[in-house]
This record gives sequence, C-alpha cells and structure tokens, in this order.
Amino acid sequence: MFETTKSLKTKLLGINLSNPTIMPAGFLGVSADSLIRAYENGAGAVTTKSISLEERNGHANPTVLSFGYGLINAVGLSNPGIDEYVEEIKEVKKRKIPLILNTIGDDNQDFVDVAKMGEAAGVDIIEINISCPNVVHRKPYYADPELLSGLVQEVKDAVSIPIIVKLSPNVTNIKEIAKAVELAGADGISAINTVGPGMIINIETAKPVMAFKKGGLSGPAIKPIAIRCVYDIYEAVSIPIIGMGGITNGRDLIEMIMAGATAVGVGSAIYYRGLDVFKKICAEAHEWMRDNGYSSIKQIIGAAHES
Amino acid sequence: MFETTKSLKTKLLGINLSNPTIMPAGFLGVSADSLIRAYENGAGAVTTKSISLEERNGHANPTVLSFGYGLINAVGLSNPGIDEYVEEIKEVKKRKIPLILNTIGDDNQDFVDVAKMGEAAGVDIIEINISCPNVVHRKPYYADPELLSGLVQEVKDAVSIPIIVKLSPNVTNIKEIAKAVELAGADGISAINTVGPGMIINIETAKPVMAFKKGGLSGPAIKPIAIRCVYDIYEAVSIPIIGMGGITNGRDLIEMIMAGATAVGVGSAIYYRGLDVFKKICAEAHEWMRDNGYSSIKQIIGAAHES
Amino acid sequence: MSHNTDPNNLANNFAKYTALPRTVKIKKVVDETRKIKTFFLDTKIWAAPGQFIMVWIPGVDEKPFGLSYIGNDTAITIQPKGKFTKKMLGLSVGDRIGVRGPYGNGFTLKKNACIIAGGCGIIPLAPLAEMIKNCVVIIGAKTSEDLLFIERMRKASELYIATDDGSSGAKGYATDILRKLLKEKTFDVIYTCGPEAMIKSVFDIAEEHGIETQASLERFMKCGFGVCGQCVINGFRVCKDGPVFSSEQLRKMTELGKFARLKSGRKVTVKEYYNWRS
Amino acid sequence: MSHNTDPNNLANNFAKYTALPRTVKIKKVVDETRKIKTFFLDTKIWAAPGQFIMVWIPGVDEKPFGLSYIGNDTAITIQPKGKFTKKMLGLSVGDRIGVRGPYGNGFTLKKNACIIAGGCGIIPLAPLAEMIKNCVVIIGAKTSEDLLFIERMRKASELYIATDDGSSGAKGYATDILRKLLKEKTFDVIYTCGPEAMIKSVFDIAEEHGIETQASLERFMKCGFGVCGQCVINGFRVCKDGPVFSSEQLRKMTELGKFARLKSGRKVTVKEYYNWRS
Ligand SMILES: Cc1cc2nc3c(=O)[nH]c(=O)nc-3n(C[C@H](O)[C@H](O)[C@H](O)COP(=O)(O)OP(=O)(O)OC[C@H]3O[C@@H](n4cnc5c(N)ncnc54)[C@H](O)[C@@H]3O)c2cc1C
Ligand SMILES: Cc1cc2nc3c(=O)[nH]c(=O)nc-3n(C[C@H](O)[C@H](O)[C@H](O)COP(=O)(O)OP(=O)(O)OC[C@H]3O[C@@H](n4cnc5c(N)ncnc54)[C@H](O)[C@@H]3O)c2cc1C
Ligand SMILES: Cc1cc2nc3c(=O)[nH]c(=O)nc-3n(C[C@H](O)[C@H](O)[C@H](O)COP(=O)(O)O)c2cc1C
Ligand SMILES: Cc1cc2nc3c(=O)[nH]c(=O)nc-3n(C[C@H](O)[C@H](O)[C@H](O)COP(=O)(O)O)c2cc1C
Ligand code: FES
Ligand code: FES
Repeated sequence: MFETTKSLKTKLLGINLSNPTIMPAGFLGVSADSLIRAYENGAGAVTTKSISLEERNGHANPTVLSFGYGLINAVGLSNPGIDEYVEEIKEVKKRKIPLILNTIGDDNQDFVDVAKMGEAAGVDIIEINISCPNVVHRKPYYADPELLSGLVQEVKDAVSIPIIVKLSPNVTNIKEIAKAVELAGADGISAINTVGPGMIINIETAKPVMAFKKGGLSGPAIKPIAIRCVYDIYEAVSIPIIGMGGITNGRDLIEMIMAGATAVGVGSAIYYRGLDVFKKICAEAHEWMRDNGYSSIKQIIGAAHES
Repeated sequence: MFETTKSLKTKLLGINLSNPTIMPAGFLGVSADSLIRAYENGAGAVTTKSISLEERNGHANPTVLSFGYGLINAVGLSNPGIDEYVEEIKEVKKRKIPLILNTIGDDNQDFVDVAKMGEAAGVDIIEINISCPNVVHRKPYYADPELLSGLVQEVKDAVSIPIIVKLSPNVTNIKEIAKAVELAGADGISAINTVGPGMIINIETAKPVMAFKKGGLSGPAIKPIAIRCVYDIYEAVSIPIIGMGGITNGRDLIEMIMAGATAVGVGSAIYYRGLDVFKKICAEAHEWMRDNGYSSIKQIIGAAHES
Repeated sequence: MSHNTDPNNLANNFAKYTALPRTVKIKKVVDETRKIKTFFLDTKIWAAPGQFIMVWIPGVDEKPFGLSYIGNDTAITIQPKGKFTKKMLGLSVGDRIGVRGPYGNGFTLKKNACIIAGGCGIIPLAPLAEMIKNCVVIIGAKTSEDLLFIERMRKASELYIATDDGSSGAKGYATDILRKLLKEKTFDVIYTCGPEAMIKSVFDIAEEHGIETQASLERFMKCGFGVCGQCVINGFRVCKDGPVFSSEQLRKMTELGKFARLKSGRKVTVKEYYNWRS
Repeated sequence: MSHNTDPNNLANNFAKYTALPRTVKIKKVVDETRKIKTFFLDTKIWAAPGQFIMVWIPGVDEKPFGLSYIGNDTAITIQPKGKFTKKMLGLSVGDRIGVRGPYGNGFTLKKNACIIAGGCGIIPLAPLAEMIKNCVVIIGAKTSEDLLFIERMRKASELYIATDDGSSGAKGYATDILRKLLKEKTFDVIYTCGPEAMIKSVFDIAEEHGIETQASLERFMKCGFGVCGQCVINGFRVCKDGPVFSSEQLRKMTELGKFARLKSGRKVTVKEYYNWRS
C-alpha cells in the first residue's frame, strides 16, 4: 500500500482510508489485478465496474473517447455479471483493500440481489448507480425521488454494510433527490456521474462518433458542475459525500473537499496524468495543506460553506 | 457589412443572413455601437443583452470568469430596461442589421410588454429567454412545459414578428420542452443557454469565486452537450433551431448545422479568438465546404440524422 | 506520445485560458497621501504600463486597477471612492486578495514625451515615466494634499505641478501648463490619464498641435477580457481595445467626456456616472 | 498577453488531449494473400513499430490495428475475422475511415535480433525488421497461402519460413526453427507477435536461453488509452502498458496464453476468447 502522510488519513462510513482519493466505477475495474494496481498507486479505496445480475456486453465501439477537455463515454455498463465477478471481489478483499461495489439493475430486485452477493463476497460499501446516462433505463430512477426512495429502502433492508447512492447531475433539482435518498436510509451519496449526455459528430462522414451516438462527459470540463452539485448536496443532507468529476490535481481535491466531500473520486485524470495520479494528487494536496497550515484533511470538509 | 461567400448565405425565419453566425445574448449587447461592430466583424445577425421591463443592476463582480475550458458567468441579467434600450435598438436598425431582441420577465405580462416595445422599435425576432441559470426565477418556466406553453402563446398573440424560445440544457427531457414550445406556436428555438450551473471555489480563502456563488458554463467545454441538445431538438420539432454552445471554429459550425441548426450562435469564442471570430469561422467553414464538395450551407442542415 | 503528456503541460495549457483570481498576500502598505495607499503584492506581475489587473476582495467585489509599480515590486495604488476601495484601504500586510490579469493594452513607449495626469491618473503613468526617462510630467490635483508620487516623478522627469487652489505648484489646471509648454517646445506624444473632462481637454490641445495622444480611459467593468460589453465607449471595449487609446480611436469616440454606462448598461452623462452611488 | 492567444494555439492544446477519430481516405489497396489486404492511408502517422491505431468504420465499430507501414507510406494490413474486418476488407480507394492514435508503446530497437511471427503477427514486426536491418526473421503460418510479407522480409533479413503442412519452407512450427537456430547462435533480443500460444512458447524458449523477449499482445480494447481497463492481462493494460511487453512483465503474467477477457469483461480461456463470435 501507498503510505501517505498522516494529514490525509480519513474515515468514510466507518472505514479507515489512507487518503481520500477513490478510483470510481468504470476505471480499470474489470479485473481484480487492475483494482489492486490502482490501490498500489495510491488510491485510498477502489470501486468495481458497474455490476449487474446478468452478463452485459455493452455498446459497440467507440465507447470511450477524449474530446480534449474531458472524456466522453458510452460503455453501456458492460460487465460479466455478479456471479462471475465475485471472484474478482474476493481477490481484492484478500488484500484488505477498501472496496466499493457499484451495482446496477433493471428493477429493485436486481439491485438487492447484486448487493447481497457483493456483501457476501466481502465488499465494504454498496454503491447504487442509477445515474448512467448511457443506457436506456427501464426505470427513470435517477430523476424520480419517489421511485428512488423505494429502491434505496429495499437495498438498505437487504444488506448490513453501508450503502451509498450515485447521483446524476442531469436533473433539475439535485438537492431534492439528495434529500429523498437520505430520508430513505442511504448512508452516503456519491456525485457526480457523467454530465449531459453529449454528442460528437464527425463532419466528414456526418455521423455521430460514439456507437451509442451519445455519451456522458467527465474530466476537467465538468469540474465546476461537480463542485456545484456537491456544494448543493452538502447543504441538503448530513450524510457523507464522495465528490467526483474532473478532479485532476491536489488543488482540485482540496476544492472538492471544501465543497463538502468526505472522499473524492479520481477517474478521468488517469488519462491526463497516468495511473499514479492518486499518489501525485495526494502529494500535491499534502503540500498545499502544509503551506496553508492545515494538519488534517478533515478540517476543511465543507469549508466553503462557512461564509 | 462583411461580404461572405454565397455558399454561406442562408435564411432564418424569413430573414436573409449573409452567413449563419449569430452573436448571442450577453456578448457585447450593451450598446448599439458594439452590436454594429460585431456585425461589421462578420456576424450574420446580432442579439441584444437580455432586456426586461425595468432596469436591473445584476450581481456584484466577479460576474464573468474563464475556468480555462470555458467561461462561467452570473451577470444576473443586468440591463437598462426596455424604455432606455429602444434607443440602442433604433440605432442598430438604422443600419438594417438583422437584430434579435432577447427578452426576460418575471411573468407573462412582462415578456409581452417588452416584446411589443421591441417590435415597435424595429427588431426582427423576439427571443424568449427562460433559461438563465443565474437568477432566482419567480416562475420555473425553463423546466415546466405547461407554464412555458402559456407564456409562448401570449407572446405569440401579442406580436406579429417571429418568436423563438431559448432553452436550457439543464432539464431532464429537452425534447418534451421543445415539443411544447413548438405546439404553443413558437417560430423557432435557440439552444443552448449556459450549462450547470457550475461553481469555482478559491481554496486559499475557501470562498466561491463568483459573487452569486454559481454561474452558467459556456465555451468549448460544453460543445458536446450543445450538439446533443440540438440533435435531440431537431428530432422533436420541425421549426428552425439556432444552435449554440462552444462553437469556436469552422468545423464546430459545420458540426452544429449537421446536428440540426439553421443558424449558429458564437459567443464565448470571442474570448478565445477575438471579435473577428465571426469572419474567421465563416472563412474556415467556407473552405471546408469547398474541400468537401458542398455549395450551400443549407445542404447540410441535420445531415447527421440521415444515418 | 501525443495523447498523454505530463501534468505540467496540462497545467500550462489550462493556465493560458484561465481567468480566475489567484490569491496573493499584501506584502507592504505605503501611505501616499492622507487617503491614498499603495499595496505591494507578494507576486510579480510583468505588464506594460497602462495594463490593469482585476482585484478581488473575497466576498466583496472585484474591480480593475492599474499597476503603480510593475514587475519585481508589483503594486496597486488605491484612492477611496465607494464600498470596494474603502474595504481595500482597510486591509493590511498579510491579508489576501485575488488578482487576475494583466489585461488590456499598455502605453506604447516613445521618447520626447509629455505625461499629463489629473489626480489619481498618475497611477498608471508613474511607471511609464520611469521607463521612458527624461520626459516631461505634469500633475494636476485639487490641493497639495491630493498630489501623488511627487518625489517619485521628480526623480524620473522634468516635473510640473498645478493645483486648483495653488497650494502647490502653479494655481490652475494641468492643461494650463501643457498649453504654456507647447508654446516653447513640442512633443512626439502626449500620455494622459485622469478625470475624463481633463482627458478630453488634453486630447483637444494635442489635436490642435498635431501631437499624438495616448489616453487611458476608465469604465465600469465586468469580465475584463472583452466579451460582456459592459465597459464600452462607443464600439470600443475599454478592457480589451483599451484602456489606452490612440488619437485615431479617440477621434471616433463621440461619447468621450460626455457619456458613460452604469452597471445596468444605462447610458448617463459622465458627471452622473462619477456621482453614481456616491 | 496571456489570456487570449491565437487560434492555432487553442487548436494545438485541444489536439494534445483529443482522442477523436479523424477521417482519412484510403489511398491504395494491396492484396497480400487470398484473404489479407493492406490499406495505404492518405495520412502520415509517425510511430514506433508495435504502436497501434484505433480504426473507426463510421456506423460499424472501432478496433485496434498495428501499423504495417509507418510514416510517409502509412498502412494497416487486415486479416478477415469478424464483422469489422470483413467490412474493412470491402472498402476501396477513396473510402473514408477514422483513425486515432498512435497509442501504446513500441518495440525498443536492438541489434542482433531474432523476429519470430505467427500468421498475422508479422504485421507490426515487418516495419521493425526493416528498421533493424540484417536481423533473423522466422515466419510461421498454416499454409504457404497464408504467408504474409515474404518478399518484403526476404529483402530486409535472413528469412526462415515454417508452415504446418510444409507447403512452403520447413514443415512444422516457427518455434522449431527458433530452437534449431539457438543451437548454433544466440540473440540479444527476440521480438514476437502472433497467436498467444506461440508467444508463450517463444517466451519459454527465450527464458531457457536467457534471452530478452519483447512480445506484442492482443486483447479486446475500448478506450485504447488506459482508462477503461477492458484490455487487461493481469494488472497490465495492453493498450497503455503494452502492447509490447518486456520479459520482466511477461514473467508476471499468470494469464499469458491462458486467459483473456470478452467484451463483457468475463474471463475465459484464450481458446474460448479466440473462438468468440466466430
Ligand atoms: C483601467 C482602470 C484602471 C483603474 N485604476 C485605478 C487605480 O489605479 N486606482 C484606483 O483607485 N482606481 C482605479 N480604477 C477605478 C477603480 O476600478 C474603481 O472603479 C474605483 O476605485 C471605484 O471603486 P469603488 O468600488 O470603491 O466605488 P463604487 O462603490 O463603485 O463607486 C464609488 C464612486 O466611484 C465612482 N466610480 C465607480 N466606478 C468608477 C470608475 N470606473 N471611474 C471613476 N469613477 C468611478 C462612482 O461613480 C461613485 O461615485 C481604475 C479603473 C479602470 C477601468
Ligand atoms: C494491438 C493490436 C494490434 C492489432 N493489429 C492487427 C492487425 O494489424 N491486423 C489485423 O487484422 N488485426 C489486428 N488486430 C486484431 C484486430 O483488432 C481485431 O480484433 C481483429 O481483426 C478481429 O476483428 P473483427 O471485428 O473482424 O472480429 P470480431 O467480430 O470482433 O471477432 C471475430 C473473431 O476474431 C476473434 N477476435 C476478436 N478480437 C480478437 C483479438 N483481439 N485477437 C484475436 N482474435 C480476436 C474473435 O474471437 C472471433 O473469433 C490487432 C489487435 C490489437 C489489440
Ligand atoms: C470510461 C468511463 C466509464 C464509466 N463507467 C461508469 C460505470 O460503469 N458506472 C458508474 O457509476 N460510473 C461510471 N463512469 C463515471 C465515473 O465513475 C465518474 O462518475 C465520472 O467519470 C466523473 O469523474 P471523473 O471526471 O474523475 O472521471 C464512467 C466514466 C468513464 C469516463
Ligand atoms: C458573459 C455571458 C453572458 C450571457 N448573458 C446571457 C443573457 O443575458 N441572456 C441569454 O439568453 N444568454 C446569455 N448568455 C448565454 C449565451 O447567450 C449562450 O447561450 C451561451 O454562452 C452558449 O454559447 P457560447 O458557448 O458560444 O458562449 C451569456 C453567456 C455569457 C458567457
Ligand atoms: S468588461 Fe467585459 S467587455 Fe470590457
Ligand atoms: S482499452 Fe481501455 S484500458 Fe486498454
């Protein structure tokens, strides 16, 4: 494990993290080995690919591109299904690495089944992902507080480990949804999933480039939206938030924590700075804290609200 | 007037434009002289600042910043009120420059009054702006198709020049809103207004930088979202669309038109490329069309849908 | 490899288009007059004299200020007017403000120059005088107590002073001195900054004598980088096409010395603009 | 001025982090075997041998391909497998495809080298052989009809051929030839590409003899630039840490020649992976 300085140690839902960076769903989460490698490169915790009950092939390529200021993706939630994936989970948990299982489903029962199998296999946290803009959802959980509450309650009742809900920024009122999720019993919130969706057209062929035509945006372009969402959610609820969206360096991490995050997802930055981006961000954040007289990252959670 | 090549000539709601670029609301629209200057620098048409019935001071500074990949703004719709502003309108119309009046109001009657005075002063098109994320709206027109329909009908009945409605990308279903607007009698749609909103926190002082704390995003970072919105709107309605959001060069313009736009707003690009960005974009688009065998921009409207 | 370069490069590209205030500490505060103070900043800003920075007081507001010292000792000099400047004058060493820029164009340096400033107008002109060396500087002010950078200018130039009440230098306007000097000699350029009525007179005198003018103007600003249109005088953006304008541009400004725009964009007389909120 | 630079600069920065297919025209098509064709592209891609590009057929799919010719005459060489390659083989001069890259690392050039390829594995190795000059090249294939780049390799190297049925060169495997050669001489490096079972044998032989291996591997890819994790073999990303791997890395790959992942991420035997969708 990467040993960060004491100043970055933190606790998320009862789990001790060496630092607040988390590799979010969709990045290198296909195999146990690559999750372990991210951890060895400094991630405080890692998240699986979104896992469903059955195997999913996802969309045709192109599924992931970079438009310069960020990434666009429509992977389509490809995954081998929870039955297969428990093997990867066990492999990761042998190493005692803090692990979040990101779950998807077509209905409440799907989510419950995946969550239970994940718990049995040893994951630390269940993340309910209702916010992927890259599939046609059977149920519009992401923008319907009532539907979502029902789902959260069922999953909460089914497992005894903490559950968090991953929210979409593509809603009219994220505060309302965050409140509903808290009320329904969620232990935490992660935000944000990708923005838009967006579209890129190749003009020589007059064709949308992504096979799914549209794709969600991530990376530096969306950081201000992510910061605003986390700021809003922090005002609406009192459960911890995993903030993510465009976090690329130590200053970004501090900004996200000041907006209200307890831990911070770092995904697209792997493209810009390599797999050891977690170590780099931690070193930069530590340096900034030292220069600005902070001894623990916990001192600045939500600091931007105090004014 | 800037003479573009024949290939870029187009028609928007019965108005002949030398080219499809339009300077959108909020850019240099404070004075007649600067609207005229934009026109002289190649804009096919120009749009006023958002104008309300009464004078508005807007927010304190900072109101407009750049986060690198785009701009963030919360100007707060400052304007001198329509009574004062008719002088600027008349000055622009003396020069026969195609002019869009962007209108704002707290209720239907406000919009109607401003639109009527604008029509009397000689503007060519009324743009109903219900999509600014930077003020606390008394009525949530932007995300409520029913409320919005009522507004559109009233303005439509009050004036005889074409009216267009400017839509926000920050809604769950932009197609639904576009359809409502068309059904209510709008002659066209402009999209998109700014995205988010976003927030930027200065970490040394732990304070949101914008005086209004939040601000809407524009510029290159949001282009994929703008393209997707216009693509979606084009599928939902058959009235013309003014597409905007991050258009910075000739290829972007072509892309936006292929998504379904008849004319294209160019705002934030003024920051990146100067006031003559309109001329530059036209030259680039013309060159691309020549190299790719197109003789008129009209040939490619919505071309990305044919697949 | 083109698709993944090092982080510093990313940061550099980012920085190129970023216009966000970065926080700097106040390093030293100098009382210039009873009311006016100079704030030396813990940063080095390299700019041409005449360029300006946007200064942010967190939670208060953001306003444009010319640089009174440039480079190794970067400083701004503040005169009390409204809420912002009063807040600023209350800050002390160690306090943090945000700055972005430099923005706008600067003065173009020429020899055989006359610099003529009214009141605070000397702020952006002082570093210019020091760079040109051996130029003529004329400073006008209400009273001797309002005179700024006198010692500094005496060292750098052939200095003339005019005060309304005659408490220092000649009694009368700075423009009176300019007219007198022009009887004996000529200049290749006249640089000016100050109340707009004064700038207008200076420009008229220069035009009479066929001398090039470079004048630094002021308007209420928002973006500072040429997109919002708030700061326009006729079709010119003071933040981007200025704040320093040439004779050719000044000739086209029918609004010069007559009209300016309030925060709402409403066009009022320059007088009303100056009295606004005071 | 730092806040507003010229458009070309903007485009350059943009380009640096852009990974979007750009359309290029097919300039020339060459039949290599009954089934395999080389497509010369109307663009110049400068890359190290072993690096790959992502090829997009609009509306169809996007797949990784090594460069069979590099630089002035940039080309890819395609063997029919599934939907994508069959579509590709139907394209003609003037048709447009999208390309992005080059991605991944390439082979590190060394002298006294042996290149050993199985079937299509010669594609990325051919430009390598030409660059190294005077190396030993061993090509294995099922029949003489499946042999690729024979004349090209004969010109550039000391060429050995093996076919399963003996219709050309020696009857047997390419690895048989390698073993034989190693009895008489040694190499500083062995470069290999081909079916993974062959790569595994080559690597085992090289290890026995204490010779460095550089092997180019294949996995199903999505992003091509190291974020999605689709192409992993153990913890290594074939697109970013590879496709060329060193002996040290190969030693750590418990999955080499054994397991690979389908599009869903499901781990299957390499055999099942190769038969997937065929
Ligand atoms: C390019 C440029 C450079 C500047 N450099 C300096 C400088 O070096 N030092 C300095 O003290 N100030 C400078 N200013 C002016 C400064 O930006 C503020 O506008 C001024 O200090 C008033 O700010 P305030 O918030 O305290 O007053 P406010 O509360 O905004 O207003 C107080 C009074 O000031 C008047 N006022 C507001 N804005 C202006 C203005 N732009 N010009 C004249 N009067 C105004 C109002 O009419 C009112 O009477 C500069 C302005 C520009 C555009
Ligand atoms: C770095 C790299 C370089 C490559 N260079 C070339 C090249 O120069 N020329 C070339 O023809 N191909 C090359 N490939 C393989 C190519 O990308 C395609 O995977 C292959 O051509 C099959 O594509 P398809 O869509 O036609 O087949 P699919 O419809 O995807 O599948 C058809 C058959 O091919 C098999 N298959 C699919 N993917 C692979 C794979 N990655 N490896 C082996 N078998 C596979 C399937 O199991 C199936 O039996 C390269 C792959 C990588 C990773
Ligand atoms: C290629 C890619 C795949 C992703 N897959 C998933 C996913 O399967 N499930 C999910 O919840 N989020 C997924 N996301 C969203 C990320 O987890 C994250 O919310 C988003 O990228 C914002 O963070 P970033 O800007 O640091 O990347 C994916 C993002 C990308 C770029
Ligand atoms: C500084 C600024 C001010 C704006 N003011 C308005 C406004 O008053 N009314 C409005 O409808 N849109 C306003 N907008 C939105 C633009 O008209 C446009 O929809 C948006 O910027 C996207 O286009 P762009 O990326 O080309 O800038 C403003 C945008 C900016 C950056
Ligand atoms: S302040 Fe915005 S254009 Fe000058
Ligand atoms: S293809 Fe995405 S990590 Fe290799």
